[in-house]
Formats: sequence, C-alpha cells, structure tokens
Amino acid sequence: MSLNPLLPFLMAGDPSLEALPALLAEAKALGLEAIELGLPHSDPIADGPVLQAAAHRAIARGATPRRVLESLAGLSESPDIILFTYLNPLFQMGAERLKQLLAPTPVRALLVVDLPFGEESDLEATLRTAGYPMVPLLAPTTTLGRARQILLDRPDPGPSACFAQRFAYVVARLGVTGTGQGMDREPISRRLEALKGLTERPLAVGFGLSDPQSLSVIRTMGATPVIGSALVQELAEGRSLREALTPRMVDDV
Amino acid sequence: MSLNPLLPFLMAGDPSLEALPALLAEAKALGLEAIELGLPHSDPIADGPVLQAAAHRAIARGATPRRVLESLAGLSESPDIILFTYLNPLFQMGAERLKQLLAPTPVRALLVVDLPFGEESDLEATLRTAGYPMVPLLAPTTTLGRARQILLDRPDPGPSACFAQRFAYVVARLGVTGTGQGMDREPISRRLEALKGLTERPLAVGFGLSDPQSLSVIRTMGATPVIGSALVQELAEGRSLREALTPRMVDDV
Amino acid sequence: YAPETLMQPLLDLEAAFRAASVDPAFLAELRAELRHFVGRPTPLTPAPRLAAKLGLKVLFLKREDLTHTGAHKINNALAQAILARRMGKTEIIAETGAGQHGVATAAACARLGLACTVYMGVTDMARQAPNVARMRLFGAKVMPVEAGQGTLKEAVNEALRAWAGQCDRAHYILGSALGPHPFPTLVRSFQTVIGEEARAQVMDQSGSLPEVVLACAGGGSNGLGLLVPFLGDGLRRVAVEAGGYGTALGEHAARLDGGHMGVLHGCKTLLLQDEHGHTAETASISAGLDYPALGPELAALVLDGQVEVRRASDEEALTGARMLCENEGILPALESSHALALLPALVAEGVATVLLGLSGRGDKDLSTYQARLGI
Amino acid sequence: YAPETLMQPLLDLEAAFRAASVDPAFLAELRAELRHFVGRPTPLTPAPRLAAKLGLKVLFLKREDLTHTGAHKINNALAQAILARRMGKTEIIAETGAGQHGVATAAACARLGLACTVYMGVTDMARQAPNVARMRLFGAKVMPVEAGQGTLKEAVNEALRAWAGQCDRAHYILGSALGPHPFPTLVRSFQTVIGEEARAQVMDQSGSLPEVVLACAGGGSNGLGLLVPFLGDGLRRVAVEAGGYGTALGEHAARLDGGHMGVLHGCKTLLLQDEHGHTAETASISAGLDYPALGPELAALVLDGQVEVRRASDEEALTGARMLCENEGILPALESSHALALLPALVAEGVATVLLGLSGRGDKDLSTYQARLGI
Repeated sequence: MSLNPLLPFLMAGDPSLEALPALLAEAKALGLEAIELGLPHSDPIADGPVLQAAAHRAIARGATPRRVLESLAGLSESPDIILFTYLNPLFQMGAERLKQLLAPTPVRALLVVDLPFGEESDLEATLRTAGYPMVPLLAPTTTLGRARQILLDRPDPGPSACFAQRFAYVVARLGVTGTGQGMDREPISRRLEALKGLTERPLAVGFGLSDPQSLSVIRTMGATPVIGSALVQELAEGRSLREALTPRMVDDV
Repeated sequence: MSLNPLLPFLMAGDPSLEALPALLAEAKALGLEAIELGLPHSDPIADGPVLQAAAHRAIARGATPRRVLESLAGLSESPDIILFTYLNPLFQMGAERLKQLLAPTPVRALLVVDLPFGEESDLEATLRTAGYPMVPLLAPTTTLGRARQILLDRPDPGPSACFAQRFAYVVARLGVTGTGQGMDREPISRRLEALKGLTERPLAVGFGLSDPQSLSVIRTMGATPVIGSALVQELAEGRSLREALTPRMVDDV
Repeated sequence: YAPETLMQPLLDLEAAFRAASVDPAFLAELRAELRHFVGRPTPLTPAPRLAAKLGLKVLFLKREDLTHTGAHKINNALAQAILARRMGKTEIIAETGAGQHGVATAAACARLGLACTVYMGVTDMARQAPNVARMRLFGAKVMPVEAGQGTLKEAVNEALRAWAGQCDRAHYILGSALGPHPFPTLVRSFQTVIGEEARAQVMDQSGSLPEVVLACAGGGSNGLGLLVPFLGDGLRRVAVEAGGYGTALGEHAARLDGGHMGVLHGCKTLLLQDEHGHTAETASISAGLDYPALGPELAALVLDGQVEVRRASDEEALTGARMLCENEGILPALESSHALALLPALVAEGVATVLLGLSGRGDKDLSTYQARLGI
Repeated sequence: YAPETLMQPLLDLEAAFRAASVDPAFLAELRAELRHFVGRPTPLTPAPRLAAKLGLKVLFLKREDLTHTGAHKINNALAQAILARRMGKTEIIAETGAGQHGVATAAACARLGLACTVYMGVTDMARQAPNVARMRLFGAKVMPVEAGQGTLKEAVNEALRAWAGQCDRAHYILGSALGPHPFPTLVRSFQTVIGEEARAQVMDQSGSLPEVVLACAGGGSNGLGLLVPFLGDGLRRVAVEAGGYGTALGEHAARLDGGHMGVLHGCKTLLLQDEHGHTAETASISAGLDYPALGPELAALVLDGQVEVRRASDEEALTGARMLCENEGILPALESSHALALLPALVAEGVATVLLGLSGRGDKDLSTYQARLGI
C-alpha cells in the first residue's frame, strides 16, 4: 500500500459553490486520491475561527447541505470525497434522502464530527451499507481500549477499498481545527506507533498542521497529513489550489 | 391687654447682617412690639423651602450665631426679639456664653424649634432665670392634656411681662413653615377657643399665614398672626419692611 | 453527540459524578456549602396580595432569587465546582448568557480557589455589563465571543471548543440541563434541591399540594429543578417558554410548538432550526430563556405528557413582573416573569392554587424594565 | 429633640411599639414575614480562604447580603411597616441615602399594601440610579431633595418635614438607629435579630464565641443589630466608621475622633459639626456610612467602653472588598467593606477569631468598584 501524501480539506461554498467542480478537478490533477469536503454548519463546535468563518461565509452565500450535494452530482473529475459534517443536517435530511443525494456524487465516506460511535447506529448502518461508512476519529484523549472499540464499530472494509473508506482520522492535539503553534513530534509518533499495533488501516493525522515541514514529518511517520484551516485561508485570500498544495506534497527535508 | 396686631419673622443675615439694625428700627417704627428673629441653621428641619434658602444664604454670607448676636448688641431701636433657633447652636455655645452674648441685646425670649419641654431642663431653667424663657409651642397634634403640661412647664410670667415672654405659639397646621394654600378657619378657631380655656396668655398663630385677609381673621379670633416665609421672601426680593407689613397690619375686612 | 476529543472527559465526568453521588464526604461538603454559603433552604413565600389580585386562592413563590449571587444557577455551579476539584481539575470553563451562570461559577471558583474563564457573547456582555463586572471582581476571566448573534448559543459553542483544548486540566461547568451526556443529568440532579425543598415547605406551610407547579424554562435547569420532585404527584406541572414578540421562527424561543427534534451542543432534543438543520435565530426579552433548544430531559418529560409547556410573550412577562413588584415587593428576573405571566391563563382555566418558582432576582434586568415599563 | 408637631406622633409610636412588642399576634406576623419573605435566618458563612490569606484562624461572615432586597435594612423597614399598618396608618414616608433603606421600605410597603414616598438627595439619586428604579418598580414615589450636598442628611431633613405635614395618616420609617426617640430604640430592637442569630449560629457551628465581633457603623443600625446581642459576652465588640480620604473635617465620616456631642435630627449624640453647631460636611466612598452622626445608642455604648470604634479609609475598604471577592466569591457592599478593611489591623493585634457582619451586597456599588478598582 502506497502512502497517500496529503489529505486536503475544502469548505464547500467557500470561496463559492460554483468554483467547487474546478477545484476538485484541480485536486484530481494534482494526483490527490481523496479530499475532505466540509459541509457548512451554523454551529461548528469542533472548528476554530478559520473554518467557522468559512462556514458562515458559505452559508451566507446559500451553500445549504442540499445545494452542496447537488453541485457534486455527476462530477467525474474529482478525488474521492470524505464529507466532513455535523450530525444535525444529515439527521434532518434523513437516511433515504441523503442516500439519493449522495448516489451521483464522488462522496465515498462521511466524517461526522459530533457523532461518536454507537449514538445513531441505525442511521450509521444504513449509510455504511449504502457505501458511505463513517470515518473513525481517534483523539488524544481516546484511550487505546476505546480506540479498539471505535475501530471495531467502524470496521475496516479491507485493502481492496479506497483510502477514503478505510482510513482512521487521528486528531493530532487537543482543541479545535486550526493552525497550531508548531507540532509536538514525540507524542504523535508514539500514538501512531501504538495505533499501528491495533490496525492495518491507513492513518491520517490532522488538527494544527500547516507548514510543509510538519506535513513531511507526518509522512515520515507513515501517515497522511491533513491540511485544513491554512488551506481554506489561502484559498479565501485568492491563492490557487496548486500554489497552496504543491510545496506541501513534496518532502525536501 | 391689647392685641398685638402682627408678629413678623425675619431671618438674621438675610438679606444681610449689616441691614439688620435698620430693619429692626423700621419694625419698631411701625409700632411692632415684638419680632421673631431666625438664627440661620444648617439643618432647619421645621422650615419650608423659603426659610431653608434664607438660612443657607445667611450662613454663606457669614451669619454665624455669634455674629448674629453680636450684631444685636446695644440696639435700642428694636422691638423685643424672640430668637427663633434650633437647639444645637445654643447647645454648642453653652448657657454661660449664651447669656453673655444675649445680655446686651433686645432678645427677650427663645423659641427653640426642636427642644420639647423637659428635654434640656437645666439649660432651660438657667436661661429662664436669666430672663430668656422658652416660648411654648402648641401644635395641631398637641393634645389639650399635653398643652396643659407644656404651659405649666414653661410658665406664664404674668401680665406684667412683655408679650415676647408671655405668649404661646400656636402652630396653625401640620407641616413646616411656609405659605400654605389658604387657611382652614374652623379648626383654628376651635383650637384657639380650647386653648383660651387653659391659659390667660396671649396666643400667636403661625405657619402658612401670609395674605392680609388670613392675618385679619386670626386677629378677629383674638390672637396675633405670625408672618414669616412670605415676608422673608418679599424682603429678599427687595421690598421694604414697611411695604411688606403695612397692608398686613390693618383690618379692612 | 460530542466530538471524540470530549468523549473520554465526559465518561470520566460521569464516573466521577456517580462516585460522588454516593460519597458521604462529597454530599456533606455540598450540603454545608449550600446551607452556609448559598443560603439554602430558600424561603417559600406566600403571596396573598398578588393571589387576591389575580383571583387565586393560594400562591406560593419558591425564592431562588434569595440565593447567593441571586439565581438558582449557583446550586449547580457550586456543586460542579466541588466535583471538579475532587477530580483534580484546577481550571474551570463556563459559558453564560444573561451572566447569572457566569457570576455563580465565578463565585464558586473564588470560593474554592479554582481558576475560572467564562465565555460570553459580545451582545450579552454589552447588555449585561454589571454581571461582567461581578465576574471580574471574583477574579474570573471573561472571554468575549463575537460570532453569530453574540448570545448564549455562541458562548456554548466557544466554551465547548475551549474545553476540547484544555480538557486535561479543566472542567467545563455547563449552566443548564443541556449539552452532551452526562451534563443534563448532572445539572438536573444538582437543581432538584429546589423542588425537594419546595415540596416539603408547601406541605409544611399549607398542609397540601397545589393544583399547579409552575416554572419558566430556558435550557431547563430551573424547570427540572422545581418540577421533577413533583413528578409522582397528582398535579399539573407547567413550564413556560419565551414567546418573544411573535410566532414566526426567529421571533421567539418557544421550542415545543416551533421546534422539532435535532442535535445541538451535544444533545438531541426539541430544537428551533431551519429546514437545513441549521440552528435558528431566537428572540426573547429575557436573555436566560433566549436559547434555541429545550434541555433533553425536559423535552422527554414534555413528550411523555408529564410536563405541560406553555408560552408567554415579552409583553406578558413585563406585566407579570410589574404585578409582582407592586403587590408583593419582589422584583423578579425576566425569566421568572414568564412564569408569572401565565397566572391569568391558569386562573381562567379554573386553577386556584399555584406554586411558582422564582428562578432569580430582577436586578440584572433593571435597565430593560426601566426602558420597557417607562419607570 | 423633635418639633412639637411630631411629639404626639412620637409618643403614639412609642406606645404602639411597646404594645406590639408583647403582642403575640404582632410577633408571630413579624416572625413569619422575616422567615418567609425576608429569608431569615441568614447564613453564617465560614470564610476559610480569606482567613488563611489574612492569617486568621477562624472568620465567620453574617450574611445580611442574602436578605430580600440585599441588605439588613429590610429587617427594620418590614417591622416598622407592620407596626404602622397596625397603627392604622395608610401612608409611609422614608428617607434613603444609598437607596437600600428606600428599596427595603418600598418593598415592605408593596408587600403590605401601603402607599410609600421616599425622600432622596439628588446626588444620591444620580449615583444610585438602579435603586431609584427598584423603588419605582415597587410603586413608591421617589422625591428628589435638592438641598445641601444632596445626600442622606438632607433626605432625613426633608422626610422629617414631610412627616410633620402628614403625621395624622403617615408613619415615618426611619432607616437607621437615629432620629428622635423612640426611633433609635425601635430600629435597634428590630435589628438585633442579626446578632441573636449570629450568636446562636457561631456557637452551633464552632462551639465557641470569637474574640472579636465586627461591624461597620453609619447611623448604627447594622452595628447595634450585630453587636448588642454580644454585650454580655467577654469579647471585643468593634464598630468601623468611614475614614474617607483624609483626617480633616469634611474628608471623612468618623464621628468618634472627629465629632463631639450635639443635636441633629432629633437626637443628641456624637456629631461632626463646626464650632457654630452647624452640621459638617462628610465624605465617604460608601453612601451608607456617609452620615455626620453616630446613632445615640451606639454612641452611648462607645462612651461606656462596651464597643470600640475604629475607622477604615476609602482605599482600605476597596482592598477589603477585593480580597473577599477573590477569596470567597462574595461581593460586599462598600459599607461592609469597611469592616473587612479592619481585619489586617486585628490580625496585627494578635486576634485569631472574628465574626464579621456583612450588612449588604455590593451590587449597588458596582460602578464605584469598577471605577476605583479598574475592573
């Protein structure tokens, strides 16, 4: 299994919903296998200021959950999409409606920030069966015992499945999304080693990573770094995806 | 005993202490036997707005109790003075000092607003012996029984004494000094009749009387009307004592 | 329904709460602090003049306005602070809307020697400036929250985010019976002292239970606190929501009629929201009732028919406050005024005896009363 | 030392008070209202963190700040209002300085259905605007007094004048232990509930009496209320006056050192005055201590050596307040802060155990605390 070099996060509808297909095509052209796409929410309790602001801008511009999913319909030039969302919009939509809307899209998995395993198990099972598994999240506070439970409850579909449907998301530090003040290498390395003892799945590491060197360090640990807030900020300031990502995909350390 | 037609009240030091001897001389010239002279006090709790303001003006101009009494020393052209005052200035001065200061003045009696009979009996006895009896005050709330006690405690020096030392002050209505809204004739008349049953002393009636007609009515009841706030106000506005008092001393009813 | 980072802290909290609940040392300390510091039991005041005015036979008021810091919030804040210290936490995070929970938490932290940070919307900070000053005097840090309407919902968002960043050393004292499990249980359990006292007092003072027990409900800590201990009794339990100034979404905070099930701040409950699952804006003259979700435990009791939910408008609440002021000499919080506002309707339904919870004092609402009542 | 017009009303009041004092119906009503409306008994709070900070072994706080309306004033206002109704009076007159007595009287009148007029200096009305609003909400008329410094002394003057005009139908509820007889006796007698409770509580909670019982003293109702029930005990009773910002006449309200015997407002007592017997101006950061005379009963106890009088400056009071806020989570009134301010001096004298009276809560003083402490 080759290492996926980067998992970027985009906020749907920011800078605009119209620009989304082109952004996804560009990501695909950059050789990215998968991408996280944030569904803008009114109360993003796990997000820092950058993603909050992006979500509120997107909502103000009409990026409702339904419009976001409709804008993804029929896209072929796109990486696999992991839909990053809060529970309530999905809950209000309902499983059937959601499946219909997801079917024509490149969405391959769901990362529901405020849905711990076991909470809405019927909904989760229905979506998994339909091909939309929930990404397991492993936080710094997650004990190894609890990590084992989570990985069991959201099982590995096996090596034949795509990265989006297989990976576990390792939260690099306490707190919310957003650029941190430098990475504490040692504890992340130890956590990744411990988790690798539990699972064969690919691991992605996010929260607070942005500079090329930190991303590179994560790759040397055998995991895929996630780049979120910094990327969203740069795109909002007018940078292109290529400009923002290219230096972050190569290891010059 | 002929009826004293009017008992005017002046505030010492208002308009000015310098003007006081001339005012007293004018009063004497008008044929007034006695006059009430207010000693300006910081907290005149029995006075309405006009006398409060006059007292504060006088204090601001330096009319201290001592200066007021000194300005009365040696005056021969003056009616008998009833010194209208609150207790504390006398109390601070002490009986001996007070007697010394009073000796050369036309002061013949003291009306101490907040000294009910019996409260400072040593001080009161000393001053009475020295020729400065306290004027008995009889309020609308004073029962006949209490009035009898008061008149007994502050005894009548007898017909040979001057009006200032003999009279009892009948408070016309509830409240503080100051112009009222017309006089309620009946109750005053009844009160005076009842009090005349108790004592042979001349009676003065004050509080709220100002128009010539009300004053006249009091005279028809056989008592001396007191004119205070209205007079002080008119003097402060520049009227002369003669102008202010003349129309109030004749009965044209 | 919490982010994974908070799951283990929440599980730890639940375990600590369970252990404390049966630990005589914890219970004794809490009881002593409630008595000697908070001023419990609070009185049950008969309100004969207001009762006569309204046509009630009996009206009793449970006086949480007489607690230290002036509202029922202190019962929970203090208990959680003791629990947090027991868990070895050295820092406290809290959110506040009207500021009463913030003040109560700041006071509890000063009392126990814990560092305290309170998140508060900028709109609320402006309109409840005196409470900001009180928190600061107690040594608390008040963090302004700029997002959204700048009120309670945003403050909870930010407090949850802050907790996720410091959950190793900090405890989050949530102020109402909402948020992720075990908070609703915790808060309800620390607030039922209100109803337990009230029930014993009304029996002691009048020999019988009233026909109706009545409380206002924002998140639900005051409503649950008063009503839960009366669940086994044959009487009506009524919670009053903020009717705001209209019936359209955004003009009120009445979640029973206007809301439907949804997830916010870690719990699934009746929620005011739009078709997309985005939380709706709310409106109420009372900052403490101006919250888009009914606490999940109260919602469950309502859906089960155990508690009735009614609404009172801003105007009705103002009238209720004025009547209590003028007839009994008690200035109620705007929240409590919503319960008072329902009394005429209850009388019209034939109710003669009521026990009403005064959740707090109205000093914090003086400027609103002045402006709206022309005082 | 009252004008003759008021003598009979004062004699009537004395007779009514004597009769009521032994009338079980009056006593029962008062007891019930104090319990169910006012919230008595108020707690006695141990303050271990502040004690440790100061070097005291034991510090207890008697919590009058937890009464209804937030200060000890309600004990007297309510009792006098019940007495007035019993005397057939339908109207109440009161004066107020900081506004606490005015609020308490307005509340008591609303509770009992009596018309209420409160006289208040214009300076005080401006700096205590929230209390003006509270009185008005309770239906009271607030009459601005323009004279002099526009503070308490002038308000008492005007209330006495108003009473003289309406003494047939109105009772004057004087707010402190001053004024003409029988007011000092009346007020002291209605306030000693503070010390009676505190004495029983401190014995109950600690098994012994403290070395010092400490209270602030303006007119003296709080001081007498706490200290008198400890008169028979072998301990130090200390009252703290307002030291203001300096020692010259006009810069403080410390009557023991600065004053001498004089007559003001119907009583003879220690008075700050000039050589002419005119009342002196006073200064204190605390409106409730900013009065030129010490109540006559307290003055008598002081001159008899039963009570010590000390002073604390504005700055010391602010420091005392801040320490209590930060270490115990209690915001004291500026008046009470003067008592707190004396604690370091007592520690320096070797005192280890203190019972201190908190006369009221500091919410009314928030703007002063904000301005002076830079909050």
